[in-house]
Amino acid sequence: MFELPSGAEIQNIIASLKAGAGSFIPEIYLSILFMALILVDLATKGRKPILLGWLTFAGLAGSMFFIHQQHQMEAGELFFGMYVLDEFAIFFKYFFVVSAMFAVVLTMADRRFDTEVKSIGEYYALIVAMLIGMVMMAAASDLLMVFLSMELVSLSAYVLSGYFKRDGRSSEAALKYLVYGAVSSGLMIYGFSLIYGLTAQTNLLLISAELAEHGYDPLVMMLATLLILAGFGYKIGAVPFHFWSPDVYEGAPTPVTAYLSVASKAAGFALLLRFFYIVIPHGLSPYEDIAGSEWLALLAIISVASMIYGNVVAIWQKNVKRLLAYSSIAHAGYLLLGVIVMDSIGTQAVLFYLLSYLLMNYGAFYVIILISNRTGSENLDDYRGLGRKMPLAGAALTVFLISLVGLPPTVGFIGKLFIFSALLSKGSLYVGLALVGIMTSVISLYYYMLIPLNMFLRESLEPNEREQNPGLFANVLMAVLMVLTIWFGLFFEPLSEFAHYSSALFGLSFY
Amino acid sequence: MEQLTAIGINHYLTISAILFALGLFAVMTRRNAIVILMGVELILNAANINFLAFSKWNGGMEGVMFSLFVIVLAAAEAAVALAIIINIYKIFNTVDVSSVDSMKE
Amino acid sequence: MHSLIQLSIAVLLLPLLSFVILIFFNRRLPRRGDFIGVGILGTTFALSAYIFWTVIVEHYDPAFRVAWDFTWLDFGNVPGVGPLQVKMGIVVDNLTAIMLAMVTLISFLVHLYSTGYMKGDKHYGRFFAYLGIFTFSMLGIVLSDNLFSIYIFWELVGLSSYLLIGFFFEKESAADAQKKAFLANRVGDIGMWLGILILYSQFHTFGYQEIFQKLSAGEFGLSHAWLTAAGILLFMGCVGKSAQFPLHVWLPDAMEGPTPVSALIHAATMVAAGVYFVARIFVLLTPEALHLIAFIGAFTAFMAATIAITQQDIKRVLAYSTVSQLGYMVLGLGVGAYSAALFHLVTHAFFKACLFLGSGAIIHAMHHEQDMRWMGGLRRNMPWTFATFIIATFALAGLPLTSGFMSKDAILAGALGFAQTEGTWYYYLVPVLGFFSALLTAFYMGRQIWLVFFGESRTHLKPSDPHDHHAAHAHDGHDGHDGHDEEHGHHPVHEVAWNMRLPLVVLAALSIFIVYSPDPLDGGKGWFMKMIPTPATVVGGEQHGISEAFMAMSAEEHGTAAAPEAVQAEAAAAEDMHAPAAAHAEAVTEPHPSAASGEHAEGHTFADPRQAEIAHLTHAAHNRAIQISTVMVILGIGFSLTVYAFKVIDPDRTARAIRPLYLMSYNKWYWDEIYQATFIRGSMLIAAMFSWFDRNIIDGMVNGIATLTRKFAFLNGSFDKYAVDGMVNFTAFFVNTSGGVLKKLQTGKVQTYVVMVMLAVFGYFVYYFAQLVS
Amino acid sequence: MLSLIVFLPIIAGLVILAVPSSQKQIIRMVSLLAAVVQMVLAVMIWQGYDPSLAGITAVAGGSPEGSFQFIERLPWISLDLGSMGSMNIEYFLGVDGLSITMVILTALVSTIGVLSSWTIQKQVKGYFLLYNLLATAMMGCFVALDFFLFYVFWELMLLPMYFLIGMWGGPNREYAAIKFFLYTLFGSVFMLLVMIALYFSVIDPLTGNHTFSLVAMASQENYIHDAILGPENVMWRTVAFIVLFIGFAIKVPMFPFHTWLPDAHVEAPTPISVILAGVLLKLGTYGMMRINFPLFPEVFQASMYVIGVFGAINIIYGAFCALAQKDLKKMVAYSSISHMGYVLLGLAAGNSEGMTGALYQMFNHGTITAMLFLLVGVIYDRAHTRQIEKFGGLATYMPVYFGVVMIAWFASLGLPGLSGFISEAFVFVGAFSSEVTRPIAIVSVLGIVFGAAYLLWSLQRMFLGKRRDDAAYDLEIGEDGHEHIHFHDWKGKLDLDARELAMLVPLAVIIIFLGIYPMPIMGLMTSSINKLVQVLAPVAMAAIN
Repeated sequence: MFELPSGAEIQNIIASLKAGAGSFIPEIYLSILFMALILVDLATKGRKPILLGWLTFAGLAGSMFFIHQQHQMEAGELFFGMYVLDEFAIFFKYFFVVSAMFAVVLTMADRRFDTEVKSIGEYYALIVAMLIGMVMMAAASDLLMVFLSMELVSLSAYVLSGYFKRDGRSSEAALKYLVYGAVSSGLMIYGFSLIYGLTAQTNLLLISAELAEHGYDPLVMMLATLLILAGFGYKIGAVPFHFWSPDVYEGAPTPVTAYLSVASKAAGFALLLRFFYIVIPHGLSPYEDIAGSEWLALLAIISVASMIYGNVVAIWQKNVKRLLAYSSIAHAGYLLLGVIVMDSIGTQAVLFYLLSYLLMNYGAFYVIILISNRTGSENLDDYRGLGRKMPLAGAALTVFLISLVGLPPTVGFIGKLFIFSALLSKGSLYVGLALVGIMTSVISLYYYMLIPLNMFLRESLEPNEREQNPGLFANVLMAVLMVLTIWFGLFFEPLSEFAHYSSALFGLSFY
Repeated sequence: MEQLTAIGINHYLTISAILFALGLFAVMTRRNAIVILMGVELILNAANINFLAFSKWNGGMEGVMFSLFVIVLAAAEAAVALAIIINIYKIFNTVDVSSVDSMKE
Repeated sequence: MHSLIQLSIAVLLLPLLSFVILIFFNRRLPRRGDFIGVGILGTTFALSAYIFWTVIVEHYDPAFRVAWDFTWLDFGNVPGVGPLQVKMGIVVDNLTAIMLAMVTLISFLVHLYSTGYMKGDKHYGRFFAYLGIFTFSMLGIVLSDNLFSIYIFWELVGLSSYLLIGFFFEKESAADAQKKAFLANRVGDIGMWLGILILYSQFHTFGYQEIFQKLSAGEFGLSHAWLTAAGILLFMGCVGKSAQFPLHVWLPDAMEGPTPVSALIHAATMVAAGVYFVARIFVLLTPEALHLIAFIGAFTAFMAATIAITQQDIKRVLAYSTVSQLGYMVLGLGVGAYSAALFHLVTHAFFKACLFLGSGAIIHAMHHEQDMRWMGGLRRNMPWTFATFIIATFALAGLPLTSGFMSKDAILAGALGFAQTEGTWYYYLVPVLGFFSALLTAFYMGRQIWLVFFGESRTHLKPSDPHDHHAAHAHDGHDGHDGHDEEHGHHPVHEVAWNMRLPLVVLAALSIFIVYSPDPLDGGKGWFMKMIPTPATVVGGEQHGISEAFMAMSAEEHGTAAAPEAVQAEAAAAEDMHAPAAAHAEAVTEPHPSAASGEHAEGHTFADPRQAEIAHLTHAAHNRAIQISTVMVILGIGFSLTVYAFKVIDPDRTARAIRPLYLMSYNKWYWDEIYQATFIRGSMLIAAMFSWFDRNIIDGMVNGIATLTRKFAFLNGSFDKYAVDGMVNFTAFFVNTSGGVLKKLQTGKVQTYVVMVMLAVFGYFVYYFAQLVS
Repeated sequence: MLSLIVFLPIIAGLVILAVPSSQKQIIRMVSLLAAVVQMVLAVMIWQGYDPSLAGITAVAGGSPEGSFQFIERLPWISLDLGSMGSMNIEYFLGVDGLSITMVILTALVSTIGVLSSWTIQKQVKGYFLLYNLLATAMMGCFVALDFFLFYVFWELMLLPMYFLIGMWGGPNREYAAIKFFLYTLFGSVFMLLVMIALYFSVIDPLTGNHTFSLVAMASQENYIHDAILGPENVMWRTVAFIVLFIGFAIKVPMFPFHTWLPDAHVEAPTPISVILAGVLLKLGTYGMMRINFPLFPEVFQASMYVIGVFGAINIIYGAFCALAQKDLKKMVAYSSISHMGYVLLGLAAGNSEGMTGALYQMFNHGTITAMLFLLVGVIYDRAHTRQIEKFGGLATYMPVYFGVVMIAWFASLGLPGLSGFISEAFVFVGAFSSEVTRPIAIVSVLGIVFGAAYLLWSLQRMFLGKRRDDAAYDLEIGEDGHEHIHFHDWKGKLDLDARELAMLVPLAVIIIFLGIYPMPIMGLMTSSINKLVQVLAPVAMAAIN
């Protein structure tokens, strides 16, 4: 039954691997960086956390060069269909690398790392490991690759979120994340096995072709979909697969929270987009297909539930990180709206939204870290009167939050604009979803504004404290992020062109 | 009769489903973190059985490869998980996941 | 521009100048600038007199009319209408000339009088400023050539009235009265405004002349009822301003203002503006509207007269008499006695101003004592005042040889003629009420004269209660010249100075018959009635209530055949189309610009047969009216003498005997109380309700939604805690009972999460399965 | 020119940013300078404006030139959207008769607002930063002709307003600020959806692309037939109209969406109340005239009656609520609701008289209400209370203040000779002339009486009569023997001081002048209004022509 390959075949395989490796340089580079970081940490014995941080930062920045080179390469499959290279994947490579760089910067800014952990060594390495996983998630085109990359991300994330070993909440976060993640990936792999059973393929393109050609049992297909969705939904943090996220976001070190909420979520969406767009058999128009619309209905339910649940529950939060966790659930809902549209505008909208989310969410978490350095707390009540003591931080945080609400002239508004444009470009089909999105974003204003409300409208409990300057670097960074958030809200052409350019998925027929 | 006596794909799938259900049951009801991990292993192994069965009946190596990777990754996951659970034990003096609930709502 | 127009503009604007100068600079001017006010008004009067001389005396032309206007607002080329402009302008005709002269004369006299009366007041200069803006607004009403500007000036006189009533605003009663006056007027104004809107909506113009022309051309696109409504609504303005029932309540309270103001505004000019306005729009009033006007006027005249007989305050008696006399004028217009009503307007203005100024002199001399019960015997101390007062009283009561006799008689004759024309019995209520009011008028004026001027001084009888002291104190704003008001009761009473006497004399002189007519018995022979003829109506409509015989006669006389059936048919058709109505207008209501020039039985031709008949019968009723009214007046005076001079009847005992009637009169028919209980309380109640509604329901709804959202959020937030936990507990319970080991299983959070996911996944799967099966 | 007038305050804001926060006077002067220059620019635009050009829609062929004036049109964003063609957002400014009046009003009220802000002592720098941001956003809204740009400016107003109320407001400011924010955002987010839907439904005839240009949207022939808001899609057009209307109505504010207004006003500091009532409310009705009605004329035709009814409810309900208020500022706030009802009624009439009245009323209400709030602020500064029953007899002691109050109060109750009268009068003229709104006009006339009632009553209670025993001030006998009053902890002049007069007198002069001769402002708007009426009634017009 299983025959060994002949010599010529082996030669072919080796050639193909070599060719694939040429398109795999960023990942290889990052893997080397990962190992280098461990080595450097061993060499410095963890005594030079700043050096390590900057090294990571520089290393990540260097990877951009290799990623940039990939623009010249032709889109195609690598490693026997395990992996693809397309503009979509390149976009996410940039995205994740930038995310990781932000995470590094945030880590260096967070004073809790000085007190909570003795050695920061593996931390940066794990950030990079998670980055590799995510990069691969965005490019995986085989169920196996999907599973592997997701597990790589998950395992790194478990450790990262529990990185403050002596902090009970951090450990608790890790435990919950672990249990939840393990079960979810178990469900997903079970779903994969059903898909494999239906089609005898693990390659996404081949699965799609198989499904289109031979049809399928809708019940099994739906079960498989649901199970797979449990895995993906856990990554993007959408209702009802979101339960881990508030606890983990609250308990994990803040940079990790930010990293999870932006990068991990984006990775989930990369996977979701690729998986759903490619695997679902498409007719002329994706939403005319019966099975497809079933999936879409499912996604629509999840999306609506996420928007409502996330926004509504966030109102009650007293902890800023937890509040942002719920808000990130809601944002997953908005992003899903873009996925549901199932065309290039939708993809573009999702990509743009992710970009805007990257900017504003990291900005918000950065300010939260700065404030936490000062107050040692993320409780809303401790934000009272801070606007007066840290005016720039207050202003910046307000801008980021306004952007998260989606008010002009911020980049978050443009993100929502694209999402809703994508929905309405389908005529009256998705107006209902757009309405839900619109209404819940009004609700979101309320809780987002709780933070500026406490910072500016309320008096500090200790009124005599003087103004505190978080340092030149922090100020500059905050200002730059703030200006960027507004700048891209007004002149978003480069971002949206980039998103549009990157919305090309390999192997997708309906473009 | 032959269908009943000969072991067919449905047998595999049934076993797998039972394993899956048992795993889920363990995850949902057991308090001990280690037992929950074992439940997860059951789920993964249920999937493995599926993969192998489909691989045999559909003809192709993908399922086999898949299950190999799953086994490996399950081991890796167990390693990480045990580390975390040990840490939890250090802090909370328990491995009862239901008592680790300082963050809620 | 016609020189008269230029003069008129000067007449109009000079008082405004006075206002502007005085309001800003009175404190910097010597004597607070009163000479500016008096001087400007003197000039104004001189100019008006010149206009009067030119128009009425020198070059009388029945059709005299000069107008000038300018584009005030330009709406451009309005879709559906075409070029649309709103013009403002002034018009001078015979009526205007008379009114100008009258208003400026009285205003000038009041200015002069005020230099004495108001002397020493804290806001002496401001007072003249207010008089200036009032005169300006009043002249504006007189000169306006369109409804829009008349409305503007209408409200502006309302403002000046508001300011002047509340001149002593530190008194709560004055502040109440000014507010009441403004609001009551506003109620009337909105009616007037709606009337204007009805006309504008059809003609897209505010100008009288255009409206009348288009109306007579039958361009009114709405039904006859709308036109009647327009007339009645416009009349509502008059109801407010001329204090007709049911909006009469403000005028007596307005006596809180300084007495010269009462004379100028609330007796002579502003309140007559309502009558003037109705006269201006007389031609568009439909018969139905006129009927209503007649009844309102008659009722007001009667009601106010009954109230006046029991009032103790000298000014209040005069105030109610003003209301009553205004009722006569309105009645006159309503019955079609147009000239008579306007004649009465003018005569009343003079004699009532004289009475008010006279009462002001008395009050001034009595140190702000207004209650007639504590007066008496003043004829010896104040002979000038007494003489002029008595002349004016005769005029008001309608004794022969006075102006009032002629004008009131003309109105009553018109009322008789009207009743005869209409025929039905209830129309006789109008003249009956009129005559009876004449009796009452004579009675209460006789009472007043006697109480004030005859007998012995009763100053010492006045109980000195604290309330009284308070009232006196409230006046301290303007009696700086006698800064010892605590002794006011025991001061010798002197005649007032010349600047207050002169106006009295002039006004009394103008109350004598010879000024108006050579024949003391017939005003119709006088210049006024001749020069202000009844204008031709511009409305058609149902001609009900007119005897068929008269229709025939009318048809004969005019050589036109307008059968009632045809008229009605056309009027009905006019509701949706213009053309038939135009034909109708040609047949019946062709306006005659020179209507007054034609020589007819009464010196006029009448386009409207109904008006013609009324005029005809009025002429016939003239003598009978004279007889009845003279008898009534003599009866009234005689009765008052019986009671107060000869004391044959004790008024107090009589009052007790007819206590309900007495109380009703004394309490002004309880209108204030009724309004207080209904409209004012009602409004405040509604306001309170709305406010509550706003705070609790509307806001409550919003907050409720917010609360719900939060509650929902809470549910969600603790969904795990209660629902999910419960379910898990149940699962655990199930397991445990089967296992039989533990009573209670504490489930960990993470696991509930997993349960939740599984529930969702399988829930949807079951749902899908069910869908697939079905 | 328009860019300058829009962004001048922002530039001032940037300058302020560079000034150390201790230099309060410099910060104020910079803001004042910007406002004054803005006003000069507004006057220059006014002078250069040709009132014969109509605006509203493009001239034949689709070009806004020759219809709008002071046009500034630059491509801003041009995106390739693949299958949907390209997305074009323009930086497109221009004025016509609708906006020029509002530009003048905004410049005027902004300047007055800066003067009024002189009393702000807390965090001056932050205050003026936000104030200038607000000024830019308001001005931008009125001159933006690209829907996207309009929306950006529209939303940009919310945040500064939120902080200005929330940080410098009264005791209950948090509630008022968030209420304002949520309410207005609720209205505007739906606008976002309609904006997007319109974008996909409209083609700019000049370029053949989808466009956000309001000028293109105002011509019905530019709509794609089978688009979501295309001419045949009656249902969605109706929905879009209603949604837009609610969005704008919240800003007006129209019953039953008005409850944010009293709260916001009561809590807001005086200058912000002035801005809020003077300019922001106008944005609602301006939005209706610029966007809501001309884009969906047939729906407007069908809903005139309903709009009129809401206008009447506003008028009467607002007046009654004002009558019941004990807080002077709340009363003025409700009077705003009542007066904005006139605007709605005039718009509902759909004819030139009504619309002119409405637009003129917007201008007049801006000046009059600004004055009212300034006057409330004057007394609040002195007495630290606004309860009407805490005053009495003020006319005697503060005669100048009383004089100005009389002008403002009587302007507000629509006294002829003052500007408010003319606009209200023509609102009624228009509403009555239109057969649809005639019954509503008849009912609404009651508002004139009740408007007078609450104003006169408050006037009486506060200014006439004598001092009450529990008044917020003490009586004392001065050196000259006269009675004076004395407010606790008020050091300044008892009667109006020079700064207050500098704010109030120009407004009073404007109110009186425009009450006597309205053409300087009204003349600007007539051709645009006539054009608007034509656009709104295409069917009826076709029948007439």
